[in-house]
Formats: sequence, structure tokens, C-alpha cells
Amino acid sequence: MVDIASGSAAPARIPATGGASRDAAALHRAIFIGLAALLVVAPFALYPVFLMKVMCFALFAVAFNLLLGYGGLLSFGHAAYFGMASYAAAYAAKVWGFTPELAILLGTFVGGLLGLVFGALAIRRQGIYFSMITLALAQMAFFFCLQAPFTGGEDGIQGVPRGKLFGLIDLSDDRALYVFVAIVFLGALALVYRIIHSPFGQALKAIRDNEPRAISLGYRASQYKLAVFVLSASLAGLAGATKAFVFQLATLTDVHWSMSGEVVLMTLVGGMGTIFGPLVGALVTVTMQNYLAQFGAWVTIIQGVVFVVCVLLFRQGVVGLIAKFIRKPL
Amino acid sequence: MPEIRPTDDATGSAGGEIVLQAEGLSKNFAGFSAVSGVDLAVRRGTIHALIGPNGAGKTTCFNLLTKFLTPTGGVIRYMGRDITRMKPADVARLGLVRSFQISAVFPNLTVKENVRIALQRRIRGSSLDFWRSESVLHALDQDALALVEDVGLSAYAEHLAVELSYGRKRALEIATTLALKPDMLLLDEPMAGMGHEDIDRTAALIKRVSRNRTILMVEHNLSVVASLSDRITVLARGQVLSEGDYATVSTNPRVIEAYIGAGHA
Amino acid sequence: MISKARLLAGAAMLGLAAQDAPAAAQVSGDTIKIGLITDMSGMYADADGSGGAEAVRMAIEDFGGEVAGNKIEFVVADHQNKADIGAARVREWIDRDGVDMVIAGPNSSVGLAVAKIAADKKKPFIAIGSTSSRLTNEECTPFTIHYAYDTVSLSKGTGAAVVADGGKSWFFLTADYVFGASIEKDTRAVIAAKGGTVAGSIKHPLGASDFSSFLLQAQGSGADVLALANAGADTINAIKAADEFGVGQSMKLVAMNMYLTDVHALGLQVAKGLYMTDGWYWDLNDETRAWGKKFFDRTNKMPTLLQVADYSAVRTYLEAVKATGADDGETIVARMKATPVNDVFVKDGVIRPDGRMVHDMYLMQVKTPEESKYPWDYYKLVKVIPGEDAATSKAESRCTLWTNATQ
Amino acid sequence: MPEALLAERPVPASAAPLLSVDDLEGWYGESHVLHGVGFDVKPGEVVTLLGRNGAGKTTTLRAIIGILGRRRGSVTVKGVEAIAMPSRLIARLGVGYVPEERGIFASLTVAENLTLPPQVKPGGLTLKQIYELFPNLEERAGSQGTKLSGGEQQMLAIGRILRTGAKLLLLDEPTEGLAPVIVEQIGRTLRMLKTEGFTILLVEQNFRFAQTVADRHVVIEQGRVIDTIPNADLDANLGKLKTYLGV
Amino acid sequence: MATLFGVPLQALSGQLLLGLINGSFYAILSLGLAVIFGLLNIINFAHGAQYMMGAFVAWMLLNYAGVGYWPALLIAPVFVGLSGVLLERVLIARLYKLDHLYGLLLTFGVALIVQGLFRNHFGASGLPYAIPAELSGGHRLPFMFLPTYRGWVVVASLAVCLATWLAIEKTKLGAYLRAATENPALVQAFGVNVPLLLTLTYGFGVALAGFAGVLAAPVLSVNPNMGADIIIVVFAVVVIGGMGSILGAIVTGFGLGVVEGLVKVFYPEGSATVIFVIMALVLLVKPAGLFGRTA
Repeated sequence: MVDIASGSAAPARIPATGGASRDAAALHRAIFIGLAALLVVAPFALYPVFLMKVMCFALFAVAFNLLLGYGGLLSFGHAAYFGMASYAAAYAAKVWGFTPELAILLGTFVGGLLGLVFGALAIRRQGIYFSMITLALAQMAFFFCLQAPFTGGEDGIQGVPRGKLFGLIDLSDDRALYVFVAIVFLGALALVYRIIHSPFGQALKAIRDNEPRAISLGYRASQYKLAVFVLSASLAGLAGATKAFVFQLATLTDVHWSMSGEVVLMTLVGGMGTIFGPLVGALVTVTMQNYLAQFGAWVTIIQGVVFVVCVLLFRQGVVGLIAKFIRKPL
Repeated sequence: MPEIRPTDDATGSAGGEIVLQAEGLSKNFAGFSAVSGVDLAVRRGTIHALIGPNGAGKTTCFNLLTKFLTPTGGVIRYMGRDITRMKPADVARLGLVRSFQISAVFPNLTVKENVRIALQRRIRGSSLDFWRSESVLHALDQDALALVEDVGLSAYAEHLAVELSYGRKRALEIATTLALKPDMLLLDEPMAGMGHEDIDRTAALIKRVSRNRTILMVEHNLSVVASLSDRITVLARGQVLSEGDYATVSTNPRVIEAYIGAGHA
Repeated sequence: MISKARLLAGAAMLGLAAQDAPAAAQVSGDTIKIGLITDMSGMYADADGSGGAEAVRMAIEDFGGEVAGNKIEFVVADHQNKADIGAARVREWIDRDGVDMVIAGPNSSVGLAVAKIAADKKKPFIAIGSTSSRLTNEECTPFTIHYAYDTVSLSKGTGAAVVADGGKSWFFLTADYVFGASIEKDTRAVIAAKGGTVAGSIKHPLGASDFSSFLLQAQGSGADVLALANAGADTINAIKAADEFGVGQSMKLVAMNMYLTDVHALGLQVAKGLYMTDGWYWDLNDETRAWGKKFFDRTNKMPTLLQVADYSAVRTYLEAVKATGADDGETIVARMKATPVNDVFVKDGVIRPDGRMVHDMYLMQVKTPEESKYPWDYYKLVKVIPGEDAATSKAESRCTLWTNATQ
Repeated sequence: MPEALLAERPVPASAAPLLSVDDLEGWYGESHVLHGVGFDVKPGEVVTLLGRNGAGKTTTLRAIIGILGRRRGSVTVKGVEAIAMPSRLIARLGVGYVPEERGIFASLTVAENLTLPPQVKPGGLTLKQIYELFPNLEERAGSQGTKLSGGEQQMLAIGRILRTGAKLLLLDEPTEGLAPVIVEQIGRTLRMLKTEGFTILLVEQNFRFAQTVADRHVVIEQGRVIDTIPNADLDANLGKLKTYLGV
Repeated sequence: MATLFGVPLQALSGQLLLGLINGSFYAILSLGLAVIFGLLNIINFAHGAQYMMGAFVAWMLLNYAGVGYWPALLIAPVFVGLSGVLLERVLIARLYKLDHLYGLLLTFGVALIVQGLFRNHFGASGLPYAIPAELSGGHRLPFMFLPTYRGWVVVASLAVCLATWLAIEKTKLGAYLRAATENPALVQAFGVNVPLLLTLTYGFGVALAGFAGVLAAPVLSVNPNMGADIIIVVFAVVVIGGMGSILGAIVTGFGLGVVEGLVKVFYPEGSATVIFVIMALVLLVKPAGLFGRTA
């Protein structure tokens, strides 16, 4: 397929001179450590609930970017996996009394399962058709959530108990929850990093760059696409399920198509096909949403403007630009 | 000059049993018949060239053989096995590997990684194992670098493929193809767009890799064809015009006519 | 039960405060900070939105910007109809900005989410625009006051009034989600109790845009009343289509949930003859007209039920602060629950132990263009629905705060 | 013979070049295909570009008409520098282009294909004149363009640019894949056009055919002009030419 | 009385007619998308917003300039089309050399901006727009009461679809369009101003959306969100149809309207999702869509 991440929109092309990949790996390790350190000090300066929200959305964007940036597939329906997982986790915790970790696992599984079904359908078409199909399927999921009794319709599932992690640690304390969310976030980020750098990730990049060639080398491209779709949907589910615990609720917002648009925006702003770009994108977008809240409809307008500006001028995103500048992949 | 029929086994110049065989291969596009009733038999250990003037249906034929197009009619057999309805990736797994007319590399991977992608399937039947570390791939680095060296790209091993010159991309593509240790190679215009030096180097490379392998190539450059091929099939207007060794086809008046036109004087 | 204990503690404090209010007064930070979280950009922006914020400002101005010697501050935010944004904003308001009381505009999911947080943080929370009756039933808290209306007041009141007015046989066109379902269910119960019948119902998907097909089926049922158990654009689209297909000629059209601004959006030509329940109307009496005019001068629109309720809620709250000199949730809520509300919004409104404010509702009929004499002259009053008829009874209540209480 | 054609007389060979290509470089995708092509075509001349496949003949034509992604150097038509122009303005200078594989539109009928190119200069043939020239086209005017035989498609491709009034024609392998009898008919057409004063730049692989129509042959290899052979000297240079063409 | 699955046949024929009316909107919208996609290779996500603009422009014409329905039916699409021309010139034209997905993202951003601006200015609860006096009232058909305006919607949209189809299939400009869809470079090499053609085509496709908006104004709520949801349904219609042909877009649009209408009778709860379900089924059987060309 004509992929979005290579060609003229390629992530910063970094000429590698001997040992560059080892350099980059060291840099990435440093960034991971820096990020962890930042997460330790951040709650002293910023509101922890806000930080947790940023982490949930960053995780969502990272999951989405795994599909777009490394699989070359633009899904316009990722809200479905995020939102359905959020409902599943919230319901399991509230009604069945699942502990947080089990509820989140269930949410992740639901996201992945839905991804398997939708993905299997969507990868039958390519390019813009793929995007339109994912959008249409997600809209179907939205109507399902709207009508199904267990989601509480427009009221949503409210008052989800944060519960005790492993039955031991009480998460109702914001600080405990913060630590838990930070660990989930860093863990998932590390997993995505590992996926990208696994043999699977290599093959994926090859398929993204040149699908016919990868096929001619014996790769069954559609299997890889489906696999990355499911992975991405599962991780989106992880993000959604975690969010259900942070806010103690699951609502229709999370399955609505505008949420799918938001995650595209986050990735675009941060830099698609970069590992750390979605984090920056999520931070920018969530901050914008929170602090422009008093401006009413201007939030949508500003989001639209950011979309247009990014597409026209900043296709590499913030982190993509930095990567180009320091000539190392980020 | 006796006309040589494509299926005339007695005149087969070289090679063992038939590896790749097409019978009555046809392809129609929206009422236009690009390839009609082509018979082709490629024998083990030969370099077989598919030539013909522009629009003769060479590339269509080639895409049919590699399954990137589905034939409208006819049968394709590889090692006696019917592959007419098989998927391209599965054909590749049988050891029948193609190259592409325009350079087919993975632009955002390094040269080494390009080759390693082809080697990668060796370490596990399926590389859907996303949880494994990149380090398992380092085991393949040595083999990859050896192949890179074979095509003279050692100095560029850590460069992204996108930065290579056109000729070097073609060389990289061949290295990647060879990494699969294919039994049979299908080369689509391996010399297209190359300068003299590149052509000579690539021709030598093809000659070298043809040992113990079967090669079918589409090529325009007749001098390359002449020096490399054991057997040539000439296509014109979607049909086989002639088949035989270079001496045979190059003196066939119908071939000459197809190429340079009949005199009107 | 903790909540009961808190309630009793609150009541005890009330007694204390009532005796020597100024002495015991303690307002944290020397300011009273009010937060309004509402929809300022979405489908309810006209019904509440910036007009609601303006109404709150009017209430603060009536107090001269200060109460019991404390400056009154006001913050407002758009929740964009997203519960997580609303919840996060309110959490931050209370945790970091020292907001003392929160009012929420429309959207039940935001209202329910904010109610949880306010209860956790022990701050008074006044729900204005949420329709979900869960706020004062299974999800009731000691700090939630549901002020303007809910699905029960819409369904019970309307159901009883319309049956009494001769609409015996009903057909429901119900939006296929919780709001629609609960309105239909509650209304059915009232209809049955009052001796009416239900000829049928159709669940339509949210945002169905074309209603002609459903209307045709409704017309075929031969019922007297067509009840639209939906909201917003769905209601408007259904009414437009009903007008086109002449449904109004054979059936009474009843919109279960509409605001004055919706009628304005439809135009009288299309909306004429429509029955609806509202909790307030600017043209009820001289007092309402005066306030409506004041509001109109500032916003260029006549106020809706929600906007006047915003005003009234803030006044009631500030009165409680003034009376008690305190700003802690228990004291204030106790005081509010103990004092009947009498202002431009309601007469003798009572805030019950479950948090529900009980007040009269009005069954209205939309005027024809000929009947309408001046701008915004849209309704004629058909029937006043007494507050008790428009609320859950104690027997029906699922709020343990109330059912377990001794009073 | 259509009368309008008689209006213009061939210009003497000493006239200034109608088309002048100088140091033309061009890229096809990533690959650098033209490395400084240069030649002139005088008014009324028929010049062929010969060379083996992949030498850059087609790319040269595409670079002249301006539909190549990247090009550099100089292309002047009637003294107007066209290297920076979009192709539609180059066409408006009076250049008609028949692409490789003819470029007949499948979603258009024969008549629509024929009338598609807008008139760029006065003095083009009328539809009637074209039908006189290629009677087959009139018979099949209503059928889908690509349902024609290869020869008819070629006639259609040539016919449609005669309508436009362009006097400089760029023809890319008009004989490719056609039966000898058709090739002959196309040869007759080209010779007729030459006598009518058209200037033609022809890409050919078939030099036997080229010989029957051209004044000069420009040989291209590896994206450069390596030789120019006047038609009269063609037979004398046959050996050399066969090497060039890799036969 | 004859019945089918318990529904009287007479009522059913009424429902079929209503489905056709609804399909009219799908048909015009998917036709616009198909025309734009065919030549520009862009999925115009702003199509819903432009549909909404059509309705609003009609309202503004009436309320600010006193221009009634009939002139608005002409003026509003022209106005929306011109806004599309501007959009294409200023923004979209910069994307032709990039992956097509960027067109989707750009127009998505534009849709957000347009919707936000209208919401800021007009609020979200909608505006009244009356049925023109000439078309009010209705006719009693043997099987149903048909409001005149609804009948007009079907007639008008069929006429516009037919006219568009004829314009594309039978006119010179249409021939340019078809040719440029196949091979824009060659058409440009013939001296045709293809960039202008792209601009006009986009403008025209957008004008179709605007036209649908004016048609919808008297029957649907005129509010800033009216296009946001319908556009996703139209995307599904387009996937089902397959963008293979102009005629395909029209036929699929009307056809799915009818199917949806039937579902409203037999299983109303499913009417919002039926088109998506059909899309999934079509994808399983015919990935290229009903009228789509394979690869």
C-alpha cells in the first residue's frame, strides 16, 4: 500500500554512520530514564489527575502510532477500542467487583478482540478506503454502546471503584493511583519500543516501506497488518481501561468518532513514526483541551487549525523535527 | 532457418528438467488482451531471457508468473506443482523469488537491515513474535554483511537505503533476493536505468549467482541477453514469436522484423 | 451508615449556626468561589451555556459581589459534553483553586461524574441541566441538590396532565438510549395509573435525522397522543416531519423534553399546537417578565428554565452562606434543605432530604403564529403540575439517604 | 487531401530551429535518466530519436512536453524557453503529443477522444478532414476508445492532435506492436504530414520504418546524444547503428 | 389486506417511498464525494460540513437578505461551491503530490473549523427554515400521505443526479473530467488547464453537498452538527458502492436509503447500524464494493 509514513512524509531520514543504531539506542535509554525521572517529580509541580490523563492519552496515541507510524495504516476508528475497553473495565470493576489489574486486563483483551474483528475486515482494503472502513465500523461500535444497557447510555458507567490493586494497595488515594498509572504507562511504552525493535517490527517497517517487495520475500503482509492492528487495538484498550480508573467513569465520549480524530491529531502534532512523538502530542492536546475549556467552541476550531497547519507545514511533527535536527531517530 | 517451436524439447539447448512451466497463459485487461496463450518452459540451471519489443507483454507475463497478477487463463507449474492460484508470498516461500523493475528496496531501513529482512524468516518460521528482542537479529548480521559485500556495498552497510544511488539500489535488491537462497530467480529488467559500469558489474553478478540456480529474466538490453542467457523466448503482441538460443532467435526474420521493423524499401 | 451520620451532623450544625451565625462563621480563604461547568459549545449551549453563566453573574450582582463580608468569585468552564473533562476540571477546581460550590449544566454523564467528586470533597453540588433521576435515587449523595428538573418531573407531570386533558391512548417515539427509555417507562406507569393506554412505541436510533418512517407507523396506530421521548435535534427533526405529514391533525403531539430555545429554533409555524412540560416560563407573571427582560437585555435571548435555575440556585446558595456565615458543605446543604425557596424561579420550592428540589411544573402548549403577539411569546399555559406530582415519592425512592431517614 | 493543409508550405531547412533542446537533464522517479540531451529540429523537418530501450528516448519526449517530474536544461519552442512552463502552456505553443501506448481514454468514445484536445493554434484539421484521413474512425465514432484495434488507436492518437492546430508533433513509437500493413499506413500519413509542413519529432525503435519518413536520426544512449545520422547516410551507417541499437 | 411479515403491503410501499427520499440525500452526497475522489483522489471529509453550510447559507439568505427558497436553491450551492474553490486553491492544491491520506486529514481539520465557527456564531440548537409555500401541504396517495416537499426532494435530487451524470458522460467538460481521471498528465499535455479542472471539480462536488443542504433545510434541523454524522454513513455508502462509477454512487445511495427505510419498519433500533453491517458484509464478499473496479 501507499503508506503515509514513508515517501515524502517520511519520518526524519537519518543518515546512519557506523554504530549509529547503538548511539540511538543509548539516547533512547537516556530518554526513558529522563521520562521516568520526570514522572517522579512532575506531581509536585502539576496536578496529578491531569498528569494521569496525559499518560492515558499518551498511551492511546502511542498505540495508535504503532499502527500508523510503523504499520503505515491510518485507522480513523481507534476510539472504538479505547472506549469499549473503558466500558469493559469499568463494568467489570463496578458490577463484578474485579480488582483493578484484572479489570484492566479484561479491557485490554476486549480492545484486542474488537481489533481482531474490525481489523480483519478493514485490511481487505487499502489507503483511504481502509480509513473510511475503520471509521464506519467504529461508528457501529458507538451505536452499540449507545443502545446496549450495560453502558448506561448517555449517563455512562459512573462511580467506578478504584479498588485495591492485587487486593492489597488502595488506589483511591491519588498518589497510589498515580504510581500505578505511571508504571502501566512506562511498561506499555517499553513494550511498544520492544515491538518496534523486534524482528516483527523490522518486518513491519519493511511492509510499510514496500509491501510488494516484502511479499516477494515471502512475508504474508496481511498477517502482519492484522497482527499490528490487534496489538495497537489492545494497547488502545489498555489506555482506555486505565482511564476508566483514573476518572472512575466510562462514557460515550470515549467511543465517539471525535475521539478517533483527537488521537490522530495527537500523533500528527507529535510526529508519526517516532517513538516519543505521541507523548508530546498527547501533552499538547490534553493541555489545550483543559486550559482552553472556557473558550467554548474555539477548542474545536483550534484543533481544526492545528490539523490543517500540521498537514500543510509540519508533517513531521514536533519530535520528528527534533529528530531531523539532531539526526537521530526518536 | 527452421522455426523453433517453444515446446520443441529436442532443440532444448541446456539444462535439466523443467522447473517453471506455463501453458496457455493469458491475461485480459478490460477487453484488451495483454498476454494470450503463452507457453513457456524454464529448465533447471539455465538463464532464460524473456525479450520482446515494448508492449509485447513481457512485464504482464512476468507478473503472472510471480502471481502478482492472476491469469485469465492457463496453468503455471513450479517444480511440477500447480501454483496458478497461489498467493505471491506463498510462491516466494516455495523458493521462487522475483525482483522488481523499479528499484525495490526498503527505503527507511539500512542496507544491512534490508538484507536481514530476507534472512529473518530463517530464524523462525514466522516472525510474528513481536515480543522478541532485536538482539536475536544480530545473529544474522554476519550473513547479511557477507551478502552486502558480495554486491560491493560494504561501505554503505549502515546507510539508509533511500540514500543509495540507483545502481546501488539495484545491487542491494539483488543481495536481498539472494539472501533467500532461492532455487529460482525472476529478474525484471535488472539493467534498467543503469550506466555502463553498473551493467557490467550486475551482469557479472547475475552470472555468478546463476550457479546452481535457475534464472528467468526480462531484459531489454540485448547485448546483456546475448552474453548471459542460455535460452531466449521472444514475445510480441502478447504471444511467443520465437524461442531458442541467441544465435537462433537473433537470426529469425520474424524477430528482426518485430524489433527493427520490416524494410519498406 | 456514614451518610446518615453526616446528615445528622449537618443538621446539628445547622441548629448551631442558626443561633449565632456571625460568631461561628468561617469562610475559608475569605472568598466564596462558585464554579459553573456546562456545555458552552455543544447541543445544549443555547439552553444553558454562556447564558447560564450570565444568570450566575446576575445572582452575584444581586448580592453586590460579596456575601457575609466575603468576596464572591465565579469561574466557568466548558465540559465539551465530555464527562472526563468535566470531572477533571471540577476536581482541579476543588483541589487547587478552592472552589466552594459547583453548579453543572446539562448532560447527565457530567452531572453524575461531578456529583461523585463533590461528595468525596464534601462540597455542595447543584445539578441544573442533568435529566437523570439517578442523581437523587441510587446515586444520591448528601451534597447533591437536583434543582431544575429530571426525567421524573418530565414524565410524571406530563403523563398525568395530558391524560387528564383527554389524551387517553399513547404512542411513544423513543430515542434508543437511557434517557428515552426511562422517560418512556416512567410515563407509561403514570398513564396506566391514570387510566390511559399505550398503543405502541418505536425505538429510534439517536440522531436518526429522518423521522417520517417512524411517524407513519405512529399514525397507523390510531393513538390520541404521540409522545416524543427524545431530545435536541431528534425532537426538532421529529416535529418538523410531523408538521409535514400532518400528524398534528389526528394526534396530540407531546414533546417530553424541550427548552424554550428549541421552540425558538423550530419557529411557531412548525411547533404550533405542541404540548410540552417546562419548569418555568418568562411570561408567567410580572416578576418573571421583569427578570426575563433583565436577562434579555444582557444576552439578547429570553431565559430558559436552566438559566433561571442557575440564577436561583446561586441565590439560594448565597443566602445559605449569608445566613450561616460558613462555607463548608454540610452546613450549607443542611441550611438549603431546611429553607424553602422563594424567588423568581419557584414559589415554596422545597429541597428534600434526597436532594431533589420539588417545585411546580407547567404543561404548556405552543401558540400558533397568530396567537403570538410579541417576540418570544411562545407558550400558553395548559395546566400547572403540582410539585409533588412531578417527583418520586418516598415509597418509590431508591435514595438510602432519604428512605433510611427517620423524618 | 484536406485543403487546409495546403495552406502552409515547408520552411527552408536553413531556418531557425522550431524546437531546440539543450543540455536537457531529466529524472524518472529516483533515477537520473537524461544527462544533457541536445539537438535541434528545424521547421518542416522529421527527426527521429533512435536508441535501445531505456536509452531515454521516451523520457526526452516527456521532458520536452513537460510531464516529467524533474527536468533541467533548456527546451525552446519557436524561440520561447519552455523549461519552466507547465505542460499545458507548452502545448499552447503549438506542440502536439502522442504518448507511448497512445494514451487513448477508455472512458471516452472515439469521437470524444478525437475532440478532447483543445485547439491551441488556428488552422487545425476539421473533424471531417480527419475522418477523411482515417475513415475507420468515423465508422467507430461511438464506440469506446480502447475497444479499437491497436492500429485504429494509433490513428486516433495521431488524428486527435491534428485537430488542435499544433504544427510540432511529438510521436512516441507510433508503430509499436502494429501489423506491417498498419505500419505502412502510418508511414504514409507521416509523409503526408511532412509535405503539409508539419514538423515531427519521432521516437522509434524500428529504424526501417524511421528510414522511410525521417530527414535525420538522432541516436540516444544512456541519456545522451551520441550520434546524428542524416537519413541519406543511414544505409552506410547500418553497422554502427546496429551496435547502437544492440541488435 | 395483503401483508408482508405482518406489515400491510400498502404501508410498506409508503415506507419504500420514504426510504427513497432519504436515499436522495445519500445519493447527492455520495455523488459529490465520488466526483471529487475520482479526479482529486481525495476523500473529502469536509463534505458533511459543506452540506451543513448549504443549509445555513439558505437560512442566511432568507434572514439577512430576504432571499427565499427558490433562489437559495441556486445561490447557496454556488456560494458553497465558491468556498470550496477557495479551499482547493489555498489548501488542498498543496497536497496533490503527497499521500492521499493527507487530503483526508486536511479536510477533517477543515470540517472541525467550519463546524466550530458555525457553532460559535449560530449556537447549536438550530434555526427554523420553513417549507416554501408552493410546496407545503401534500397529496393523499392510495397508500400514504405524501407531503409535497418530500416528493420534490426526490424529484429534485433525481434530476440533479441525472443532470450530473449527463454532464459527465455527455459534455465536453465531462469528457475532460473523465480523461483527467484516467491520465491527468496527458490531458495537461494537450493544453488543458488541469489544475483549473481540479479546482472546478472540487467546487462542483462541494456545491452538490451545498445543494443537498438546502434541500434538507426545510425538513431537518438546521444546526451545525447536521453534517457530522451523516457523512460517516455516506462514507459507508461509498465503500459499499465502491466509487467505481458515477452511476454506482447514485444507485447505491438511493438503494441504501430504501434498505434503511425497510429496516426502520422491521427493526427500527437497527436502522442506525444497518448500513455499516451491510458494509461489513460487502467487504467480506466483494472487497472492491458493488460497483468498484478491482485494483
